[in-house]
Amino acid sequence: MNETTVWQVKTIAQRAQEALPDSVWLSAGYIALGLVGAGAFVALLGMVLIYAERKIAAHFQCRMGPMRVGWHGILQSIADTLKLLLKEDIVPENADKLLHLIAPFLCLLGALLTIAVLPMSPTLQVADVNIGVLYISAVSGLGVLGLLVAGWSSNNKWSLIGAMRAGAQIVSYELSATLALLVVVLLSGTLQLSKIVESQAQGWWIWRAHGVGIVSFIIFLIASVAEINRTPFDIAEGESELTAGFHTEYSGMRFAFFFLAEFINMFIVSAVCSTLFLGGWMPFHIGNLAGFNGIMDLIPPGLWFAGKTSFIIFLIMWFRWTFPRLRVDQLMKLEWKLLLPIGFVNLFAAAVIVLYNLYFFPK
Amino acid sequence: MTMQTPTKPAKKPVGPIRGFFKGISSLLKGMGVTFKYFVHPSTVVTQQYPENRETLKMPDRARIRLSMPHDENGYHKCTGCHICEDACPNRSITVVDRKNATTKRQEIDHFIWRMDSCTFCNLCVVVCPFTALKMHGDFENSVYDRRLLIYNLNRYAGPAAPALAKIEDPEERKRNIDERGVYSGLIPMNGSAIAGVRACGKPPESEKVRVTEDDIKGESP
Amino acid sequence: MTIAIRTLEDLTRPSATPDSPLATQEYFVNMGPQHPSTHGVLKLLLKLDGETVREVIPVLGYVHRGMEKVGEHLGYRQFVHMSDRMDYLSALMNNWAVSRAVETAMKIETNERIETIRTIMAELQRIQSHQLWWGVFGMDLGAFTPFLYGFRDREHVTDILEKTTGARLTMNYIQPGGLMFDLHPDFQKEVKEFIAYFRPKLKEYETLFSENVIVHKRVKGVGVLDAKTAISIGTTGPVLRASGVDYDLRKREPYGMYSKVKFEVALGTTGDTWDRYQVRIEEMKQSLSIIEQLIDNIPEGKTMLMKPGAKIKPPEGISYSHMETARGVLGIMLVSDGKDHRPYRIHLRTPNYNNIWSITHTAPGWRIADLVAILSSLDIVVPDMDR
Amino acid sequence: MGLVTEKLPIFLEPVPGGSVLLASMDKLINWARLNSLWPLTFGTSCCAIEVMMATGAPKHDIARFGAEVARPSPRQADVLVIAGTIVKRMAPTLRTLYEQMAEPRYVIATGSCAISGGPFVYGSYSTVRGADEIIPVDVYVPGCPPRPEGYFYGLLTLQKMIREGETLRHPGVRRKPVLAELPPGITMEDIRRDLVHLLEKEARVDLREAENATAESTERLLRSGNSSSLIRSTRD
Amino acid sequence: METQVLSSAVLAIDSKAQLRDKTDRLTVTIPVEALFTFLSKLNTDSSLAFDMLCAHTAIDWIAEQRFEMVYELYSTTHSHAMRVTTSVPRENTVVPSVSSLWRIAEWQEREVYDMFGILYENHPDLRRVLLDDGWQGFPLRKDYKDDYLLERPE
Repeated sequence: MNETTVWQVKTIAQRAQEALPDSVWLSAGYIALGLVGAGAFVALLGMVLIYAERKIAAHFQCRMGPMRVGWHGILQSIADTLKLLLKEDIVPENADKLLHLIAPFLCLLGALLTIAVLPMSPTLQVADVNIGVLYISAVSGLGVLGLLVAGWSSNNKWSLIGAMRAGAQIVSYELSATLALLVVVLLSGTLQLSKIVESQAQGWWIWRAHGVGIVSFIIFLIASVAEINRTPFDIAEGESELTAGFHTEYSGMRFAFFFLAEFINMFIVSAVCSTLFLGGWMPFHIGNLAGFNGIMDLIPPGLWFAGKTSFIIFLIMWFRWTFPRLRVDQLMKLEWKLLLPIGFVNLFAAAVIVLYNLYFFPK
Repeated sequence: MTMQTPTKPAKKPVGPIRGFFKGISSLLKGMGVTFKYFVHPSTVVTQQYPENRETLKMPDRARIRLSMPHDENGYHKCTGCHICEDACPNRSITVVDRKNATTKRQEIDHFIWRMDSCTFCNLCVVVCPFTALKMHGDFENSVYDRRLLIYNLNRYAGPAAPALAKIEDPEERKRNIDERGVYSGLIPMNGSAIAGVRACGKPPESEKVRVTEDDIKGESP
Repeated sequence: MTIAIRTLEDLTRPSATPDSPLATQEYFVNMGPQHPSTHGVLKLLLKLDGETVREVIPVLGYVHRGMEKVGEHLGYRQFVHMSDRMDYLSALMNNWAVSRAVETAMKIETNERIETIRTIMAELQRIQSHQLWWGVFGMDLGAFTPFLYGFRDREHVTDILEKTTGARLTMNYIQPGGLMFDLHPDFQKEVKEFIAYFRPKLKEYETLFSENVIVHKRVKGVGVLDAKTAISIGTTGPVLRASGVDYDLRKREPYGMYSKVKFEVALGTTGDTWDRYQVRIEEMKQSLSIIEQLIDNIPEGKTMLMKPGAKIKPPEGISYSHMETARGVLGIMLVSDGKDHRPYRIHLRTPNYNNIWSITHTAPGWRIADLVAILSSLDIVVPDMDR
Repeated sequence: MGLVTEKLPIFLEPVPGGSVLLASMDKLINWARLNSLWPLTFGTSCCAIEVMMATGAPKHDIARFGAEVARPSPRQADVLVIAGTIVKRMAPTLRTLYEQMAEPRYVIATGSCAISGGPFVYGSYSTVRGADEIIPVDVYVPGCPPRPEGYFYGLLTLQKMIREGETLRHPGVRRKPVLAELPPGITMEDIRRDLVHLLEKEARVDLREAENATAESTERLLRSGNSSSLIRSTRD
Repeated sequence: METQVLSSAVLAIDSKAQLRDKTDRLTVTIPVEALFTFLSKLNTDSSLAFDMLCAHTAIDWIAEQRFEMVYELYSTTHSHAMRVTTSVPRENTVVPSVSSLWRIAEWQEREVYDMFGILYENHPDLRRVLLDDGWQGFPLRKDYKDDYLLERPE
């Protein structure tokens, strides 16, 4: 039955390593490709996502969205980016200047570092760290530092309230997210992201494992929506309450970085979600149906990854344009009284499943 | 009447488990509503101004701009009686009259309408005994300079249409009429006057900044 | 004896440092005048303890235009258009209130056609106003889509009103002694179409928003205004009715055609934000039914009983008349000295000025997010408050 | 006559990225700016409903212009739409808001109240008669309130101004409000006069023609009894 | 309650109360010294129970050198309304505050102070409400002078 394709995983870091004995320049080229590629990817992705968000929001709301810049407003994000980059950059007089300047970069850095380990397809991955899951949970914490620093340094009460909210919220929800990740780690037995993807060749973790997968998928989705500060959990910048929250005092390019970081984070949590629960670039396989699996394999893995990630991004946007915002204490209640206990029970159940080998499909 | 007890019966409290699932289903239902609109592009109700500029029609009674209709001969009906000026709540209308050289009767010289302070209350149109004024729906009035919002509505200074109709000799008629298009005198502006104002009944194309077809299409770099 | 006049600075002196090292210090935050959820330029001075609101000090007057003084400069007929700019969301009802005040003072009787049209128009405007409120309420709770849906449906009413009155917002349609124009020929047809269109949409509003569990969590039990306090603060309209007080001038002192139509006064029970929400949703339904009863029974008759140029000069004395607008009772006090065609003094008792003060009672103890919800449920219009 | 305003150090200030770059780059930058006019959520009265809210509604949808991203914080906004009456109490706040906005910033005054005081010109003790008494205004959109389409036309007018490289001002140079103390010998009155002069020059109003007409029409206005009030001036 | 019954009940409270004729609703004039006790009776008496203060304002009768204070009262339990007026001289504009009877009076009195400069005794928080704290003069007084204010030309 093991007739499924053997996926050759090769990251850019590996290529660089392989090329090193032959030519230092080729190796350096690979590294440069990785860095520039990641940077360009982030910038482009941000623009695409912002455009998509505006268009999708518009169609949820019976309107058209950007229409007048290029065909159906396709150049809208370019115009926005250009404008924001050239706008005056104001640092308030009483702000903590240094912190005010570095906060947006901290925010973006967290997002950029995570991009590096995401397995987008077997051949498209910058670095395949063997503790990938741990790395992701660690690095995504950098973002909250950016928010806290931004709110603190702005010397604005609204900013401060927003930052404190963001801090409390993200630190809390990180727990649930990590618990949900641990379930997958337990099931697949590895922390390496590419290995986790390969372990789903027989079926995605969301289906397998007697419902444990789907519960942790939902927990992870909720927790990650909260982590990236989007409605219904966007209390950190909640427009109607805190003017603009932690980035009230930011303008121009630095504001654009916050904006970008928000959307990149959305991509990252969607990508992580699809990697861990929906099989990443792994095509949709059903047990022994070799013919069906063969057809599924014809679709390139990169497309599978993009499709799954887009679906979750759409889901997150859908949430945003439907739901009202939760209150800060309700948010905490949801985390500490509901998600965290369920997460623990779920983790326990997953441990039992792994211990007694209770899979739908034999491993 | 006393304070009424509410008519609605109190609903039974829902248990925590049922409440949880009820909450989830309410969320899903809400998402269903938005999704319904997302997948039905026909529900988009947007009218695309300025692309639909040709077909866009304002209602007949739209009160967006005051005008003084001129008939096919180019004559208006205003006699310069100042009734609209009195009716105007904030003096957006200034009627400057003059004495006719031959008949010595009062007639209109300038009908100055200040769009910048007009409230479009329609009182001037209603009170006019000669129906010389009309509101219409030309909504494209933006300008760069506030003083360009001061309009001179009459295109000629002279007797009203009925009085002109009595004059049979066309030459005589012409002698009674002085062309008016641009007003460039003192304009009452918030109590202070600023010279050099070109108000426009029919503005020269160079004066009034019009958005052209090219502007509407927009341009890419 | 001397009476001390206080200033705003007196209120905002920081409190003394607390004795206990664990105690938190309260701090002041300006919410407004430029804040997205104060619906214009209301300023709320908040005394906060962390996230919790300890005290709310509304600071008004950021659009105080001196309307009462302007009224002393204008004729009665000219003042009608000024009332549009007060509570612009119920402009027609304001027009009607001023016109009715003038008509009461002058003892002018209008005919049934005028009154029927006025009633229909007022109810259409009430729906329009509540649609906007629904959208804005959603937006204040963080949901953006209700705002768009509310406005989508509001445009239908706006188009109907514009066709007859000629303006979208500041209509100046109901005049002392009648109406500015007769109805547009399409009016009845379009109103019926609108009712058929809007009934299902109201259901959709409930599915999208009213039944949403997050909304329930956010608004139920929040900002309770009990009946006694509500009356004492002088709140009117949906805010008062949500507290369970059956005070609706359309029922208590029927004017227009309200005595001839059947409708129920929407009442709340506890007076929390949820009740205020429910009352307005219910009022939209009742308004639809009122319009439905009247739209086919518009009698024939003249629509203007006074000469448009005639000067209005009421007899000497005070006359106070009030009317139920979308936000509550709008009272117009006209004082005439009997000599001038302009009022000697005109006092506007606006619903929002009274309603806003209830927030000093309801908001303390709740969080900032709740304050926004409570403020939104009061449905304030700042120019109406400040005049 | 030399402009007094040019002697003020911070009165004229280059727009970032404006005059420095090449012409074709300028075009690109202007294109980006005009297509991404994010408004500040600011509305004081009736115009806010029509101009800030109804334009965002599905029927009119300001998102087509890329201008639906209403920012509640002035730091991130590009265009300040003065929608509604400005009263004396609000005026300092409006000025602060304008000063807090990052360059390039644009101002649209919508409705009679913001343009001239509108219904409250006479008899009101607190209404500011025109927002341009407080901050420089780029585009005036008349109406009471203007229709959403009318506001879109105003937006197009502003876009046109930006596209043409701000020809209505000094190219690449913006008038900024005076924040510092005035140099000795210069009063606010001089600056006001200069602003009027700049406005007249740049709006291409034919002054010579007007001057000839002025003397005559002033006399006429004075003669006609009804207009005697026209020159009742309280401040000038 | 019938207007006749109501007026007799109201007049029975205080002998100084006078009924005004030719008015649109029941109007009682009371000297300013007796105002507070009179209004508190109207508020607390269960058969009258005027629990809502609809409107409170002042009228500047400059020719007679006095301010007329107007209180519009309404009872939500009995659905009846009345108006109480009192006069204060322009040189000594002190009126007792009724904010202990109706909470809204606190803010309506602030507005009247703001516009007319009427001073209220025992008011908990007397300061300007619609205008700035540093505003000179009281704009709704008939003799208010302001350089900025333009009279509408006739």
